[in-house]
Amino acid sequence: MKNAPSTEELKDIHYKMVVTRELEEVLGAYAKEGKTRGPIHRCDGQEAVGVAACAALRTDDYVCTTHRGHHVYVGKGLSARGIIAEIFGRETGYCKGRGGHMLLGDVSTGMLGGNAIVGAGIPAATGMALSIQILKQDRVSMVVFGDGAAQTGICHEAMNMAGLWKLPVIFLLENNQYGLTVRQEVQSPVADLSIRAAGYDMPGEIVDGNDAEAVYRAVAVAAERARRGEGPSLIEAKTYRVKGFSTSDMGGYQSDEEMAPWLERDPIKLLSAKLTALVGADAVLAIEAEACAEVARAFEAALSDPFPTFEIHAPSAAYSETL
Amino acid sequence: MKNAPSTEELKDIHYKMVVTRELEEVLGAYAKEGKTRGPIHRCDGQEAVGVAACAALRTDDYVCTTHRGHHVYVGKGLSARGIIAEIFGRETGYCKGRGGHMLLGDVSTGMLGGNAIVGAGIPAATGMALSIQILKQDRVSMVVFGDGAAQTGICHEAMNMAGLWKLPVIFLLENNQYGLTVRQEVQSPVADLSIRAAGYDMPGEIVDGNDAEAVYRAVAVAAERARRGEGPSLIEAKTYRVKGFSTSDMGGYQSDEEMAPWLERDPIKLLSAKLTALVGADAVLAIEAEACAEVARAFEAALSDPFPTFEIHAPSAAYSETL
Amino acid sequence: MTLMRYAEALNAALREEMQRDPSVFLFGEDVGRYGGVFKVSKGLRDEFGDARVRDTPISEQALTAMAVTAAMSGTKPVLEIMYADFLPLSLDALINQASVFSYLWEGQVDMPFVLRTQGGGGVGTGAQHAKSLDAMVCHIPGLKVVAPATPADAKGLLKSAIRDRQPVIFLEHKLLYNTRGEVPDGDDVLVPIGKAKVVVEGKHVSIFASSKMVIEAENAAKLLAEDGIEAEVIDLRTLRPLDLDAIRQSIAKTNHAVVVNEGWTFCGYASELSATIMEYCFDDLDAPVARVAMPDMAIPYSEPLEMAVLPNAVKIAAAARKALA
Amino acid sequence: MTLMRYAEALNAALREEMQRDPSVFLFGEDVGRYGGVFKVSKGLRDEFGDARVRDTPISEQALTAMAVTAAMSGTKPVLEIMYADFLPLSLDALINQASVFSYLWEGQVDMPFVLRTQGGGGVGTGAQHAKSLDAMVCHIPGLKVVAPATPADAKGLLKSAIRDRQPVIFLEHKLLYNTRGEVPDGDDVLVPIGKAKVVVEGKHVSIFASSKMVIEAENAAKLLAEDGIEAEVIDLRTLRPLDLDAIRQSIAKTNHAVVVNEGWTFCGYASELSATIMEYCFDDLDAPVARVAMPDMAIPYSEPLEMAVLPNAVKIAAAARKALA
Ligand SMILES: Cc1ncc(C[n+]2csc(CCOP(=O)(O)OP(=O)(O)O)c2C)c(N)n1
Ligand SMILES: Cc1ncc(C[n+]2csc(CCOP(=O)(O)OP(=O)(O)O)c2C)c(N)n1
Ligand SMILES: [Mg+2]
Ligand SMILES: [Mg+2]
Repeated sequence: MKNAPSTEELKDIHYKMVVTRELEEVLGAYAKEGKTRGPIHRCDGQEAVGVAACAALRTDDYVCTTHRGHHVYVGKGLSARGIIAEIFGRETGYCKGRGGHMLLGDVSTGMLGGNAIVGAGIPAATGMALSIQILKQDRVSMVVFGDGAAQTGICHEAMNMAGLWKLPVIFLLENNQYGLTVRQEVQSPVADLSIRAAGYDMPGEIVDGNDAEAVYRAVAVAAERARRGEGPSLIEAKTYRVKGFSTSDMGGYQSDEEMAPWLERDPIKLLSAKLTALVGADAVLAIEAEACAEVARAFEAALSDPFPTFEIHAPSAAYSETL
Repeated sequence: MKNAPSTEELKDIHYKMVVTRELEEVLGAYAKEGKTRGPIHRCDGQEAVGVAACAALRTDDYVCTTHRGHHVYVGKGLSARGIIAEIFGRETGYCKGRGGHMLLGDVSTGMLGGNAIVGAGIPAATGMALSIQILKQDRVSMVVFGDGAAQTGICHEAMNMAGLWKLPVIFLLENNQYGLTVRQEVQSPVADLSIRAAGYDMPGEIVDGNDAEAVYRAVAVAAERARRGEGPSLIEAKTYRVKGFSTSDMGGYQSDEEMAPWLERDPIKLLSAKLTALVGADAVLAIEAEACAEVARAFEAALSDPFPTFEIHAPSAAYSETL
Repeated sequence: MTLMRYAEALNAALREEMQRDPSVFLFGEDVGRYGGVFKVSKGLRDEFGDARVRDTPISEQALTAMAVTAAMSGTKPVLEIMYADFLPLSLDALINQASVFSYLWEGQVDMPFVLRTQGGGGVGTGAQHAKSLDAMVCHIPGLKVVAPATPADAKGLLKSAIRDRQPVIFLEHKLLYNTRGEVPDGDDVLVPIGKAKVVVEGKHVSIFASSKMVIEAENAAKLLAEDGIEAEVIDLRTLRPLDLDAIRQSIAKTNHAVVVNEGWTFCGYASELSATIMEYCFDDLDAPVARVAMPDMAIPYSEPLEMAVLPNAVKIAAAARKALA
Repeated sequence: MTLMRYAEALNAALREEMQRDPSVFLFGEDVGRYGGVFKVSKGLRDEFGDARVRDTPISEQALTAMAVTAAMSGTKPVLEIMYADFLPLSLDALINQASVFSYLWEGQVDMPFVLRTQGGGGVGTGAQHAKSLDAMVCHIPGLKVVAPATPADAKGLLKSAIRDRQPVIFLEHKLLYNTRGEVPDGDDVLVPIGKAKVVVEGKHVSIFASSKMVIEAENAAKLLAEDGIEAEVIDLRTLRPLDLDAIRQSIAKTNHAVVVNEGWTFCGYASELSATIMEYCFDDLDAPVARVAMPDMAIPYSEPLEMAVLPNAVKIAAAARKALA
């Protein structure tokens, strides 16, 4: 099938999805023990969206994501070590501990970056696409954003400009059915947010967000379109948030019945089955074991990394004398 | 035809359209002589939109408009005298000279009000509709806004909430084909902005904005729908801005060829012909003469009204001692 | 008197005012079903229904604009903006709508809305979820701004704010929600907007603070007391309009001032306090007013970095000592 | 030297920088075909094409956010926001994006963008089109803010701003566009950001101003001269980072200060100046710093009302006399 991932790519996607899952499981355990700081937003059950989407792009393509971006970070090629170090506020983190879990960025992999202002990634990616167009580069930019973010004003403004100027940007709407604690239908009167694409003269498509292959294909098609100068695309990946909003969420509003079918369709399970058919169970188990081992090593290293030391930030100074 | 204006209503609409036109012609003459202050935004050729839309509403319905709102002010029942006095900064103006041409408001007629922040009327009317719904009143609110305003983020946010909560609000998009100096297609990739209504689960309709009867009918239908609790509507009235952006516009970008067919379809000419068929030429001329006479009296009175005297605004005070 | 948490006091104020006046309604992200992420509106949707306690989409800009006009058309909206960091999204509605129309249409309409939000750092929420942007809202004519430090003031000021005919920006602090204090009983116990309160009496130096910084100021006073310095701590409670009388009285006695605010220093609220005090009390001052505020930089996430930037009791005490030196 | 209008000087700066560096591009409402409503970008679309001189929809919020990330990905955007009154729409991108990322991702990315806008009153544009919101942008760490008063500074500072690696907010004034002045020739004549300039020397009182208020201050100096008062007028030129040295030197000589800003008083830029001057020059001051700024209220439309609220030479002179009394 055109634009389908190769077996090697699928193996890489699987590896990264397991890294993401394992990273979050261990983080979750640390959080339970009170050993993390601030809220942590897990993307369990949504790994296929971030990892497979990034797999369909090149390293020098730009990607922006949300407060819930571990799968995107890992997908874009950031190391577990650097991510974990950042989350534990260490000097070796991607932002030297300045950013934390929600605000990771890494220019070398085009990951620019996490964003905890809901919706902010949308004009961010659009602005990068504008740069790409002006500099006539062979690049695309992509933003992964939530169903909640789709209701922000900047979403509308940015998509309108992207459609108007045919900017090389991919709008990947990760519809996990929840804003913070309320369901998507409490935030919008339309169930399929991708129908709005028509209002911006761009294609709007729905994909199964738990099917890594489907996500990869849709993003690959959109990226080709963008590189051809034909403009933006909106892809709505339907998925589900299985772990609540964040570590500070007291829960109680997601029912077991609602959750069950999604747990059944866990994206890692799905891809594992597919890959087992292609390369055999042993190979898949080996991938998963190596992924978990990398995460274990990363935690060990990151947790013994040093904390940064404080300095006034000179470029922000308000007086010339402190410059 | 259901929801069509009666002959009496058409006469009133015609009267008010002529008042608006005459008011702007005289204002234009004063502006040329340098006797006005700040920019004046004329709605010549668009009178049918504001006047006929307001005619389909009740006095206690709320209306918000833009920087280009003379037709809406007159349509909602504001007096030429009060409007002119405000524009000339007099104490007898609707805002005691504090507001000026762009910021007129009059609670007694539900006119709340002009707004010179592009797009601001959209959430404004939506907020009033929210009040109406909470207070369970038999009222609707309407906003007249431009094609330029349709690209603002608040337009999206407000329409989404209106659709979601089925608020009694009418979104009347006055598509005069220009933002400030650039055509609508330079601001949006879609020609018919009303297609976006689907993304908010509300009906979207295109009407001939130069046909007062068509505008009236569309607004009357939307108002009935809103009163029945069925929610908002988006009406796109296609029209054309014949006088340039404002008195500060140096022009040169609207071609005669582009303009000609619209001048041909001048809404006052169109309604005049229709009314002549209904009530005869003499009656129509009499309406027009009385409208012009009202405007002449209004200018005379307003221009001899006193200027306000300055006082510090106590409720804005920053220190308790000045309260 | 009842011992309550700050969040409970706010909840009680909302409940009482909603019972008292059917035109009061709440809206904001997650305020309904979940009761607010800080649980301030807990139980209110069950009691008052979902028309009056409304979960909203993530649309701060339009929500604020809607609060303005809902207030002009017969209701009394109480809007929750989840983090003060999102206030920039509200500013157009505050500056270009609320402020403008309350002057232009004065006499025609009242504008009784309350915008509640919470700011402040200390728990690793990062640069986009820990700011105090007091100065931004305090710059706007026509608005009142309050920032209570105790459960009693939280309740009494929120009730006053809801009853006020002008827009009131109500600034809470994420680290205050769980603090406890005695709150006077009674549905009509209000705390007036515009009145500061002396929380520690002293004669050597006046420390002006609000919100969580009042606690830091009180702790600073204890540190100073160890050196025999008697600091007077004034809880401003209202940031705008500022209680000039209270400021003058204290400075007349102490001749020294420290002003504290958790927002950035440059063009910050502490700068306004400093300028005002020096302008109005110049002859009474023996030393320049000392500002204790956030250094001018984004708030870092990592614990040692975040703790280094936040104003605290030790920094306040040091500033007081320097002023007295 | 060439005699130019302020708008022409800006136009020349844009043209030269666009010629010099192909990564510089302009965008904003009506900047292309029409050349900008104040004609600052006149002729540039013809010269550089519509990819680099781009008319935009009315979408200030996203435009500003896009300027931030375009700047992080290889271009140097110059965004025009038509009126400073619309800056609130840009603030989220400035506070929560530009400011945050320039700290967090320091060393990874530069952020060379310029946001040009114009503010100020005096010609009946009303409460939503006449404001000066200097304080709002000056509060934000990581940004530089300039506000030139003359054609020469307009050109030299805009060129510096475009070449700067940090975001620069460039504040123009609608009443300055038609003012004329000599502008040095040469493509590489820059005016450094962060340096104030003494425009009138004097020894009795220092008047600090920027943008159009410099003209008012110069006129105030003339009024004061009639009474034998020699005022020193300092054009700050850069509002952030503030040139503390220049301020200190002048105060050391005059011992009196008046600070002028066309924005609102409370939490305004004049308050910051006042606080800073009193904090750093307390011992040199013989009187409190006097603030001359907009009263705290929406700007009225009617001519006698608008003229009453605007700071001007007469008010500045009166403040100086009072400071010296
Ligand atoms: C502008 C803004 N408003 C509110 C919030 C608080 N908030 C953080 S995440 C969130 C829900 C986001 O929902 P969605 O976009 O669907 O992302 P998800 O959490 O489901 O991944 C909210 C309301 C915020 N961070 N930014
Ligand atoms: C937020 C904002 N941005 C820009 C402007 C400047 N401006 C005033 S009117 C206008 C064009 C508006 O176009 P449209 O909405 O179609 O209304 P029209 O003038 O055609 O009636 C612009 C850009 C403004 N007033 N407010
Ligand atoms: Mg979601
Ligand atoms: Mg238009």
